[in-house]
Amino acid sequence: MTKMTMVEALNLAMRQEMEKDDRVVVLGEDVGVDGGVFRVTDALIKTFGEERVVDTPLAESGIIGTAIGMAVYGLRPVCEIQFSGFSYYIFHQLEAHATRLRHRSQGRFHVPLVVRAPYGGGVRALEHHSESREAYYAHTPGVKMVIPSGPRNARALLVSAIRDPDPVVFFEPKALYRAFREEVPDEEETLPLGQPRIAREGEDVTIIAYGAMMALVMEAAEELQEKHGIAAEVIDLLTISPLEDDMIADSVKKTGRAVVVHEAPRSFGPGAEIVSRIIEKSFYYLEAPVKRITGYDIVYPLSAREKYYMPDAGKIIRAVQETLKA
Amino acid sequence: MTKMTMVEALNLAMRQEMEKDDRVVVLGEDVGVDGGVFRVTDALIKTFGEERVVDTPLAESGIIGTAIGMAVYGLRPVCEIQFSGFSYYIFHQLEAHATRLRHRSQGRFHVPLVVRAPYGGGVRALEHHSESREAYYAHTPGVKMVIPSGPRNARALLVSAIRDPDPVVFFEPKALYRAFREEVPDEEETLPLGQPRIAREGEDVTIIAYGAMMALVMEAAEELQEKHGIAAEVIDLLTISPLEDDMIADSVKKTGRAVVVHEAPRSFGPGAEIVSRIIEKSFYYLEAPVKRITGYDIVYPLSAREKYYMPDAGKIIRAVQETLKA
Amino acid sequence: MPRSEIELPYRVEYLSILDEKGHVDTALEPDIPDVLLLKLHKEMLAGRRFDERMLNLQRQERIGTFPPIKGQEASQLGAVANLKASDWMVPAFREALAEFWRGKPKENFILFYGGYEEGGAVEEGRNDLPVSIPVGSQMLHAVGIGMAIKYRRQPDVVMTFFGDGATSEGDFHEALNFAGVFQSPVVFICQNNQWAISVPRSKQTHAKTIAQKALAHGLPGIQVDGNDILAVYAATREAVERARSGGGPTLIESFTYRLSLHTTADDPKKYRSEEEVKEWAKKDPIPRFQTYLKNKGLLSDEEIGQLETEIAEEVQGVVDRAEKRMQEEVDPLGMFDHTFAELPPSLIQQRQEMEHELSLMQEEASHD
Amino acid sequence: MPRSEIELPYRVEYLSILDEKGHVDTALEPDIPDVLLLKLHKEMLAGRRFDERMLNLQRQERIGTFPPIKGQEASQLGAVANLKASDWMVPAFREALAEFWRGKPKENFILFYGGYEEGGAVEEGRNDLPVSIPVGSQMLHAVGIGMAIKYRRQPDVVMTFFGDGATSEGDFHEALNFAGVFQSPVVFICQNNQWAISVPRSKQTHAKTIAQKALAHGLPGIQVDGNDILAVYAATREAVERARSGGGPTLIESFTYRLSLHTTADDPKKYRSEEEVKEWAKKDPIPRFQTYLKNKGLLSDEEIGQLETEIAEEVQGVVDRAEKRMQEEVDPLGMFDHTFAELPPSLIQQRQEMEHELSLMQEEASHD
Ligand SMILES: Cc1ncc(C[n+]2csc(CCOP(=O)(O)OP(=O)(O)O)c2C)c(N)n1
Ligand SMILES: Cc1ncc(C[n+]2csc(CCOP(=O)(O)OP(=O)(O)O)c2C)c(N)n1
Ligand SMILES: [Mg+2]
Ligand SMILES: [Mg+2]
Repeated sequence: MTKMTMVEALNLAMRQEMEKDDRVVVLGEDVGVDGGVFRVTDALIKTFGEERVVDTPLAESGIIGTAIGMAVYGLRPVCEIQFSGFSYYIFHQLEAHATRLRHRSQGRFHVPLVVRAPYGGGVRALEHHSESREAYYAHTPGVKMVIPSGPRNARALLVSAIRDPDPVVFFEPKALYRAFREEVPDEEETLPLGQPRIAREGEDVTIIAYGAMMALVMEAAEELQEKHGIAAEVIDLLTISPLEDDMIADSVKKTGRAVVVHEAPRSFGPGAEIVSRIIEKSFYYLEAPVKRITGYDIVYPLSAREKYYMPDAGKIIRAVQETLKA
Repeated sequence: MTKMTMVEALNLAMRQEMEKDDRVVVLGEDVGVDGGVFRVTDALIKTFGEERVVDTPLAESGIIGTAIGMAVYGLRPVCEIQFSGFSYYIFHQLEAHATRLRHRSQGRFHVPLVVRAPYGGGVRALEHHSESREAYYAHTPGVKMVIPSGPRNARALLVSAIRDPDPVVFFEPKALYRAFREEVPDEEETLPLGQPRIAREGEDVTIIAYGAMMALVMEAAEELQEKHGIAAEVIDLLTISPLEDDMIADSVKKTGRAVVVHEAPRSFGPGAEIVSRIIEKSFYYLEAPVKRITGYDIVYPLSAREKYYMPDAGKIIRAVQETLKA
Repeated sequence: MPRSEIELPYRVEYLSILDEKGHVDTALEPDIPDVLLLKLHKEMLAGRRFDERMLNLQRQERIGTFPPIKGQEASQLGAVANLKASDWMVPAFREALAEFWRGKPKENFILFYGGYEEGGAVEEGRNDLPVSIPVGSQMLHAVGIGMAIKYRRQPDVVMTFFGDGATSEGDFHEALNFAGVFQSPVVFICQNNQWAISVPRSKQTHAKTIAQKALAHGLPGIQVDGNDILAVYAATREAVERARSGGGPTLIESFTYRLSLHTTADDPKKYRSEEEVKEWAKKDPIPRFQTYLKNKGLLSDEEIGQLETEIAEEVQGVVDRAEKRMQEEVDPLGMFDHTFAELPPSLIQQRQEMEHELSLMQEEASHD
Repeated sequence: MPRSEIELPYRVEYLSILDEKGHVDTALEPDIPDVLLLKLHKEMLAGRRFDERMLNLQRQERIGTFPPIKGQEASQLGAVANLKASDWMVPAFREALAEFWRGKPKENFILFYGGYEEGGAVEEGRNDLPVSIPVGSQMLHAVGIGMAIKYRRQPDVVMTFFGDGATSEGDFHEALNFAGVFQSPVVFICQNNQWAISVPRSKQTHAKTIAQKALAHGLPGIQVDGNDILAVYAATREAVERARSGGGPTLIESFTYRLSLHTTADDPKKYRSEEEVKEWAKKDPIPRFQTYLKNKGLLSDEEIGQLETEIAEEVQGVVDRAEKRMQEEVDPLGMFDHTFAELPPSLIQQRQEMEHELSLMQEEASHD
């Protein structure tokens, strides 16, 4: 066990998988010599060399397109897109090929690649560096969309993503990269994709969140308990898609109330699917409308205004209170 | 008044706008000499010449990227993407620039362009030619997402889209291109963007749909009335985003039950947002969970299986019946 | 402090060996074994006849829309004949003949364009990617496969096909650029058939040739007469050998012509003249190759006649087998296969929903 | 039936006029009026000092991360000085000096990197697009503007800037290709500063030069010493004149160096040697231009000293004004402005929600 930041934990995941499995290669812009602009691939090139830790030309479609070829051949490419805000350059390759080659070849080929990208706001970044658009990938058949919420699950999920036989988009909450440390076991640890976790048990309301929002939600849940005597159950999705909704349904059946939190724009965002699943599976248990605490349907603001854009503990607490009053 | 197919009506919209306003130019692959692979831009080049009806090189990002420049300069480019399944090639240009230049320049520039693309299934097409992924655009701030359901509203909405000062993605239900004719007035007609319509009044259940699904929904509604005595109110969204939800709320307050229909994959699809809006605005009136009749979360199948993938009147009728029993 | 020319390592060449009339430039004539020459001829002819028959089937609505290859037989076979079975091939959508050469069963073509995913299956052992429809996107996969081959120290090469239109897509350049930077063992074959649906080559790019696009990425590029199977073969052989021996990628522009429709949904009369098509029909790759073989004493008119009969029978057999398979009941639930290695719970649920729907449909049908 | 070279219309040249030591090739020396020479010098110097001051502000956390331009002053000004006010300019994100030359208030730079959208405002009359961060994407906008200019029969041209890294993006090629096909009056300026964050030019492409990438699209391409303001000016003038007179687009590779950080979040020591930086520091564009001006009798050391004082004061004034504006209360609701021409109902509702949130926050704050 070592206390690690999420950056270190992700680095460990790649390092250990590369040691174990020579099919695993890392590619992206500045992932080699520089170790990634956030240092997530730090020093991998020293251990594994230029052939396995590949500094690519500046072309995202090129990165994913070549990774698809490598994956088809039998490698396990882990691609870094420098910021999720630039992942739209890969959209056609992902949608048309990574997610479909298994189907198109009727099972002859599959595309076990991982697209890692830091996502989300709260770090006073430039334009395009704070977006949260996991819904695009979640709505795309044939790809899994994973978002960890802490160093330990980040490491375990990334290992699972690398081993997964199908493409995985892995968004890393950059606000949590160095926000806190957690014990991470030295020995191998995985977490199954497609399985949410109960981050906190409670009976009064269910809060569903993921990624960087988890820290705020946990803060809000503490305060709700301490100051207002409200016991919130918190579910951390971990895998956004394919969305496993039984745990949510069970929780809502118990609490009768739910609040969904994400930083992505509200409309047509991930929260909408969660609301719909709740309606489909636990409508008759619901005592109040499900609330969505989210980013707004606008361009993500620059740093002077971003704190007003982002959900925060206060907004979450107020939403829970309203839901309980309703 | 002339009886027109949707293809002819769309052609009329462009022709009349081009006659009226020399800022309007059309560009895309095969839109000129060939008149578009579906003939939507048929003969425009004869009237307006190569400068205004531009056959571009085969590069979607190039089409939108240059159209952004033209729009910033003051033109009103109407771009055709040959199939919506290839619109992912433009995603980064649309997300990063078309939707943001007004904001980024703080109002100095705006980007009045239209992206037209045929979308949807049911025409026995090849891979990538049947998708329905309006949710990607609907979730993107700064762009309007419009889908007509018949020749007359297609024409009126396209005129409004061309005149709109901001970018509009305009998906044309290719299954309806020549499916039926409607009277289309010779003189100018527009429909405001962002306004759904009640396609049929009823008290028992609200069905929300758009695009090619409208034909099926109307068929189902007739049969529900005739064979089962169920009066369905049908809402045709016309504009998917920004979604105007008051009409939906009012209807659900009246009927207490709702079914949403789209051909897009279900999860994280447009239906999820509609469900969420219903929950937010009319939860306490709901007597049954809202049902979603949609495509599945898989690769759209080739023609031998597509009829099993697509929603049809039977599925809609059964869903309504279940909703009423619930 | 000069204004001086920068010397570039590559010049763009044009290669032609066997002309329209069947005359051969013996100095450049590649050394192809007789059996291979005859096999190439048979496959060219078979490809032409199959294509004609497919057009027929489509017109009778027995299959859906498909892209004919008429005129591009030499351009495909001359290239792909240089590959070993262990090499890889990454086609676009107009390389049916190259796929057949590599071992794809012709039935699968009919199944695929008949609307059955099963026709897209790639048999174990055939190292080809399936048909790729999004224009320009597949060349990057070839480059990635080449990078993996290099990583695995294998002696294989990758060949990828695409059209003149595809060279306008950004992904084409990203592919050439990655191939250059990583010296990926790829042979890029641009089948410049002069048209991208209705857009002529001259409107596709201001460049004089497609071949010169290689210069942007520091690669050798060559233009060949794509209706001259000897030239295509010779240029490709050079490129394949270069790639195999670690010399990196090459771009070959195969200058050919689409004598038929873009797809069966297309009407070329809208955009090109009959004269142009007639002029190009004179450059048909098949007659000139037959003249060459006859002049070499390898082929007679009689043998051609026999071949035609043989091919006609083969094609009929293929059509029969394919139609039989298409008449068998399709399992609608098959559409859920191959989404993921394992169906996740939400898809299991959707599949069950569909099963339920199917049973209801059957019930209703039995009521009618 | 030959194997013959294809003649291409363009060769790639290299241009240098004023060398590192300040020696000038008088045969090539462009004819620039003295006032303009002096103005260029002043702006170069002012750009350098402003850049240094910004680094300072950033280190003190008074602004956020930004991309320094140190070393690229000649490369930007030599190019943009050829534009008229009615011409258009489409920058990437490392052209602050070009933007200032065009009239962007320096305060706005501080505001923008201080986190205020207001700093991105483009004043009426300045025909420049705002900063574009997604690499390689903005050149297409320039091509479209050029197409619109042509459609409107205007005598204007468009200049667009981008880095060496940007030339790997597919959009770069789509831009060159569209520009070629439509003969859009665009001057493409690639500031090849040898690095794209940590990736050196040599790993960005296997091509010997960036300039030769023009050949792929049938355009003229030229490489110039980007630290030589005379060469940049002369080559750009030629290109601007060609574009203005209907001769179409040109690609100019301005061979320069980023002497400073990629952005203030970057640590170049991780990927490049101090020696390399030192070598390039010797090629600094400012001293050699000063030598040239001194040799021409247009500038003295004393005048340089005066200029430095003047500039220092100007910069201080800019910083003061900007910080004053940043201290003023920001209106959070401003984030809803400029999403659409008119806010649709759903956004009006979200805006009201935020208003409500803000009032609650204020209430809570007043309780504390
Ligand atoms: C990205 C994309 N855009 C548009 C299309 C529609 N389309 C199919 S083939 C084609 C023309 C292709 O031309 P070319 O590359 O020359 O190949 P050819 O058809 O001549 O073999 C077009 C525009 C597509 N399949 N993919
Ligand atoms: C599409 C995209 N990918 C990645 C980035 C992150 N990024 C910002 S600048 C940069 C390097 C740009 O290099 P170059 O084009 O040479 O310009 P320079 O920074 O040297 O001026 C990268 C990778 C980005 N902004 N956009
Ligand atoms: Mg072609
Ligand atoms: Mg650079």
